[in-house]
Amino acid sequence: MSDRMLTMAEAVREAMTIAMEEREEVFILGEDIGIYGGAFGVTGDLYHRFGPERVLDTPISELGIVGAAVGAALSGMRPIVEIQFSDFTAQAMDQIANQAAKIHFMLGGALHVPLVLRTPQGSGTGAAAQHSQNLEPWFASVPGLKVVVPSNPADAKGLLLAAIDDPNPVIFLEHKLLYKIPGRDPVPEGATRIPLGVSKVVRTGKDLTIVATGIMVNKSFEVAEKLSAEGISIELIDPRTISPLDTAPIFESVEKTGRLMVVQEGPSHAGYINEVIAQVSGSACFGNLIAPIKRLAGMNIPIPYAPQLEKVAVPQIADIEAAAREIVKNWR
Amino acid sequence: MSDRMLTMAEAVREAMTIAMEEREEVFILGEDIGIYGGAFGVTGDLYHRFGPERVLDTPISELGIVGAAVGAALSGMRPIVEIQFSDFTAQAMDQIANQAAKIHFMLGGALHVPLVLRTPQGSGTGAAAQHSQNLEPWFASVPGLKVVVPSNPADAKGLLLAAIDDPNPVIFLEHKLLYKIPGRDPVPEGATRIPLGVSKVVRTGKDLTIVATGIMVNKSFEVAEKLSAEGISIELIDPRTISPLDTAPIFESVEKTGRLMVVQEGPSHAGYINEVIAQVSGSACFGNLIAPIKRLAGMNIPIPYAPQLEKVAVPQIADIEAAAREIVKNWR
Amino acid sequence: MTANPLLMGHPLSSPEHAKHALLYMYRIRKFEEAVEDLFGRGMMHGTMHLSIGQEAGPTGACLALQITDQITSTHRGHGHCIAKGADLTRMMAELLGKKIGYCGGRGGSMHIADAETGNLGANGVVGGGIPIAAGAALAAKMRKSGTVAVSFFGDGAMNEGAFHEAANMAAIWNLPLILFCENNKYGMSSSTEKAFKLENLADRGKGYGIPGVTVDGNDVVAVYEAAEAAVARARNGEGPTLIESVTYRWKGHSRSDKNLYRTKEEIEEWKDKDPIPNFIHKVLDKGILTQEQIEEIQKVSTEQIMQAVKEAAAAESATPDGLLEAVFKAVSA
Amino acid sequence: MTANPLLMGHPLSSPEHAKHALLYMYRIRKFEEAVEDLFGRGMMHGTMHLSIGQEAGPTGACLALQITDQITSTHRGHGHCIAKGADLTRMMAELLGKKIGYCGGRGGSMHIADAETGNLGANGVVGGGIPIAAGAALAAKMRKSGTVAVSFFGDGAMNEGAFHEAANMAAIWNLPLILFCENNKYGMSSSTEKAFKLENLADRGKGYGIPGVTVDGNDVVAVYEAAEAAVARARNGEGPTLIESVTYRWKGHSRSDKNLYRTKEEIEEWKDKDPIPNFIHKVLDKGILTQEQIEEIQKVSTEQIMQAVKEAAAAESATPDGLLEAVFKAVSA
Ligand SMILES: Cc1ncc(C[n+]2csc(CCOP(=O)(O)OP(=O)(O)O)c2C)c(N)n1
Ligand SMILES: Cc1ncc(C[n+]2csc(CCOP(=O)(O)OP(=O)(O)O)c2C)c(N)n1
Ligand SMILES: [Mg+2]
Ligand SMILES: [Mg+2]
Repeated sequence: MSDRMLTMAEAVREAMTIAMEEREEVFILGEDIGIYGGAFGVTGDLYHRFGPERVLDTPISELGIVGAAVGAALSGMRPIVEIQFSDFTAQAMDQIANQAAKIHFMLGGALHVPLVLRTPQGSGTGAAAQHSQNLEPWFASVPGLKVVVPSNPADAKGLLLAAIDDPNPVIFLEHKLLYKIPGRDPVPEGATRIPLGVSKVVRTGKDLTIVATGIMVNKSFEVAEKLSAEGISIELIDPRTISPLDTAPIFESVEKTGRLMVVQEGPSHAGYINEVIAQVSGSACFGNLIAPIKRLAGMNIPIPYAPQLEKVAVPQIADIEAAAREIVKNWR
Repeated sequence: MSDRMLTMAEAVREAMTIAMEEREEVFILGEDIGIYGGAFGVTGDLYHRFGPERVLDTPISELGIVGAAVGAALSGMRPIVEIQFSDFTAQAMDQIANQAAKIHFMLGGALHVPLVLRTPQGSGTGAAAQHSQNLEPWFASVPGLKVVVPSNPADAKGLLLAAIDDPNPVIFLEHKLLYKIPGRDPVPEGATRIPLGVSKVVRTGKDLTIVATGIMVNKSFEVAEKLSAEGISIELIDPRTISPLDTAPIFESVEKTGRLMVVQEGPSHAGYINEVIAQVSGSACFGNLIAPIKRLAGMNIPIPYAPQLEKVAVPQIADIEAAAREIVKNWR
Repeated sequence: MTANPLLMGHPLSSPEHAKHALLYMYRIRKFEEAVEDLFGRGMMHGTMHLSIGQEAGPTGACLALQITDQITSTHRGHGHCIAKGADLTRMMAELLGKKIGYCGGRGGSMHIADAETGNLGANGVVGGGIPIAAGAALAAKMRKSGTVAVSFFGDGAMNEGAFHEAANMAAIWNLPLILFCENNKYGMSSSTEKAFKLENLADRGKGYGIPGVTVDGNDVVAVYEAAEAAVARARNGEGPTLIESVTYRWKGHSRSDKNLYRTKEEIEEWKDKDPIPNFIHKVLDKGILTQEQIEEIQKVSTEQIMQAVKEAAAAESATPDGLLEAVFKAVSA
Repeated sequence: MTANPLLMGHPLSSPEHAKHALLYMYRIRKFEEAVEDLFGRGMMHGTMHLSIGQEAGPTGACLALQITDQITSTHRGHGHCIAKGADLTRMMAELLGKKIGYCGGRGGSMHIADAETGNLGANGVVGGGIPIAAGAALAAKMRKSGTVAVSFFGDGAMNEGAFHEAANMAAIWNLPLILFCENNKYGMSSSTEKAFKLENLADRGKGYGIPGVTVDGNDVVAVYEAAEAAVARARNGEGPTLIESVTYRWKGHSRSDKNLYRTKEEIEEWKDKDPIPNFIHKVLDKGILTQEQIEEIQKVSTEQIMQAVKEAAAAESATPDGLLEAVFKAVSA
């Protein structure tokens, strides 16, 4: 295994490169993904490597782009759509939720839609309310979509390769703040897939289970490391795919720790982490809980602009730390 | 108090009539709401009563219509938009979630958007996957929207009047199957408002708390009546507004009964009822639970067409009954 | 007996072609009549959008298409489906919620697709199929398959953003796409006079640099000729064409329609422009078919529909088994 | 000292008008330069979309508007905001995340609105403001207020469904709306040559029955004249006009732009068409203003911006108190 440390942007680009080299049906379309290299630089030099047909710059037409990708997918291609900010999936929700997600089922299996929709999400860049959302509940609530939220470059690469292989539509949500930072683990060379729908136990522990995705995995990991010095042992689980959700490792962990905290950046109202809570609350491991389930989520507000406001709107490391300490100390 | 029994369609129409008589800023816009009277007959004769300007037939342009309503609302009007099927809010999600919901906050309070978006949702009419969804999680997960799900004509009237008064955008989700049936309670004459954000205890009981909205309230009520004969006493709570969610009566009830079942028609994945579960699981009443929380929701599939398939896709009275009986019997 | 769905060419170019055109128009007409009847007798579920009166559009357009060419269709999609060559029994079975139905009973009228005849599906969403067709055309261009895509949609659909975004992409990328607007004068209750400020909806093409043409959508010959020209352009890499095919829907929009937005006279006027006798006169005039041959075709079409209804009614009902697994296509290992 | 935001009329019609036009163009230019400088020094957060080079468009258009007329703006919205008469200090304070900022620090550059000057807001969503402006125009029509609405948007925005749906509604309802397209040749990296198959984007109006006009967007006089005619039409109940104002953005799209999609030569060419000297030559030629007066205006504008920066920088930072309550406007009892 190599010890290459890549950023998430590099890892995602590598996965797309491999997929495009493997199969000529794979192509990318989106706004400014060509010469510009993508608003977040993710497609980078792919335009120069694969040419303007396979790295297809589109007009500013999110609904049209996703629809075109659906049509191309129905015709044997494997499109990867980049939506410049996840906020603008709003424009394309019909094609995402009413077309792509339903076609296979609704048409009785006659056709399927091997489509990947990649899009950056999340706050932290001072781009305010229309450029900073975490919209997982929109996608996770629609049967027929697979929803992936990678938390690190190595996972991003393997999961994206699996997503491109998948015969179903996959929404791939990349946190902007992760693009430029290397992960903790090296990114293997080659075309290693990580199957969708398998949760990862990032760190084992016995006092508290934390379930987190995306950027909250990093933050929770830091907290876990820090608190282990205080004798608090945290088990950290990253579902990676939030739909379908692999609950078995979560249930197992809760059985062991008896305490559960779920963390997400997006606002709590109807947040996808509530699915984790609901599953646990309805399962047998519920009986093992010795503490109420702690939910740590963004404030129920649009993301504000000013840095001092933006910061309070989403869970920070200090918040996770305080919450973790409190659960473990208060519930014995 | 009168003892008029109206259908939901009549009650909604009455609320709109009163509001339009009260204030000239109120107007309705939507597809086929004029001479046609609305796809589900809700606007009925309002076109003839108020004229084509105030009951404004639009082209088939959901995004444009909602956007126009936002603009009109910003300019001092109080538009009521009808979207013909809630499924087609997908087309308008940018204006709903990125504009209407955020404007007041994002603009620092300078402007506000007194807009009501009414739309029929739900399955049961054989209209299949693109005409039968329950999309509450899309709206309930967006800070800045109020989301109302009336379960009966009397509530629908009072809540809609309050929604039209509200200075904020309100999504008003009407179940199609409720349109033509009268409620259990008479609908009061006149302009009586029911405040948004107040849960209603539909029926008191001591063995099991059921939280349900929309059409599931009726179904759960029937079950409660039936099981009371077997000595099972069910408390039924209808939040009516799912965002903001009034949890106090739910917590209180759970403290008393120790058992909770939440029921919704939509698929469970990331469903809005998970919010109820998450709130209870994180609250003090959690300690009073003697049974795992039972979640009864639609299957995680698109709504199928054939009646024999459509029926199994969403909870039926028998399912609620069986689940209720099981919880109470198994957990003592 | 089934007609050859692969037949291409001018409806007046041979007796075979004339027979095909007539047979398909009859099939559509009689299929819709059977559906109306089954609904009326409470044997069908859901809603229905009938295309009686509009048969010339899909029939003429599909005569210009190869079986490998792709189409996207609408809520009012039976005609497109039949004209592209779908199996009548499987269509009817779908409407009756049967296992052998095109969607196994999961989709119903608004979601019938047929991969074998290049039909990417009806669509319950107005305008929903248009960007999908653009994507099919994009794939055709990328793969140099030489196929074209035709998106059928109504006048009402032209006011959806989906139309706009797809039309522009097709224009700038010169996609092999035919934007086939069935202008039947109404989007539900909305007349084109109210919903557009255009004389001809084909003029909307001007906003994208797409040539537009308006044809008599009740004349299968005129429709064919326009479609053929557009297909030739598309196959030649010259890009999309917008065809406005002017027609009329005789029946209400769907079950719930009380026809309050139009007059009886208007409906009667259009019934006089029935595309079927319209075409029959032409072929008789030109001596391409005899009265007898025509009657035979009508008879055959009736039998075909009756047969389809019979087979469909007798088929096994769809069952709920496997619904959950049907959401995703299985990932092959 | 602030100029009168209510001034309306032809920029060459009087020294007052000429001064106003020049002052506002300078204000925009210098505001943007100050923003760029503050970003460069790490004192500003987020991103920035500068309208340097495009000053004539908003300035000319707003000279045709009353304060009660409404506008919707874009991500590149400082110019519209200033031209409509917003307070420079509150604008700058918003960008610096201050309490006195237009949004109290909650919105930033992309969300500044100003109810007092009829500015319904910048918008982070490309095309997002267009249907909103149509709604404002609809309200104006319903209330017979006599006001018009102007939607500013870029060339790129014209390919969004939002443009399409709004344009059609405005057309069929004869709304008092001006669709003001600032065609600066690029939507981020996408040139209009690639994103459109049209010579003039104004031709897109033809698809809706909306008159379209293309003007030199670097000539404040030409812009004013086109806007004035469109406003007159709109106030007269004759419906919307599409104005294509051809201009150029000197700076990158936003902070992250490396300008790979265009040449240095092209940028230089357009710098030669700078709208400010362009106008100065006109007013000098015609003897409307003297060189001294012009220098004075430039000086004043610089002082105004410096003053705004100073006041904004000194103002109290926004604090997180009350964020949760700020989501909804309180329901009055
Ligand atoms: C996005 C969307 N909006 C609204 C509807 C409801 N609806 C179904 S068909 C229809 C009218 C469509 O008119 P047109 O496109 O002219 O087709 P026609 O019915 O005349 O064949 C409407 C409004 C829908 N299905 N999808
Ligand atoms: C719906 C949407 N899609 C994409 C973006 C990202 N984006 C912001 S500005 C921009 C380019 C807009 O071009 P144009 O409308 O010509 O305005 P300009 O930037 O040239 O002023 C893009 C793609 C966005 N903000 N909103
Ligand atoms: Mg029509
Ligand atoms: Mg531009």
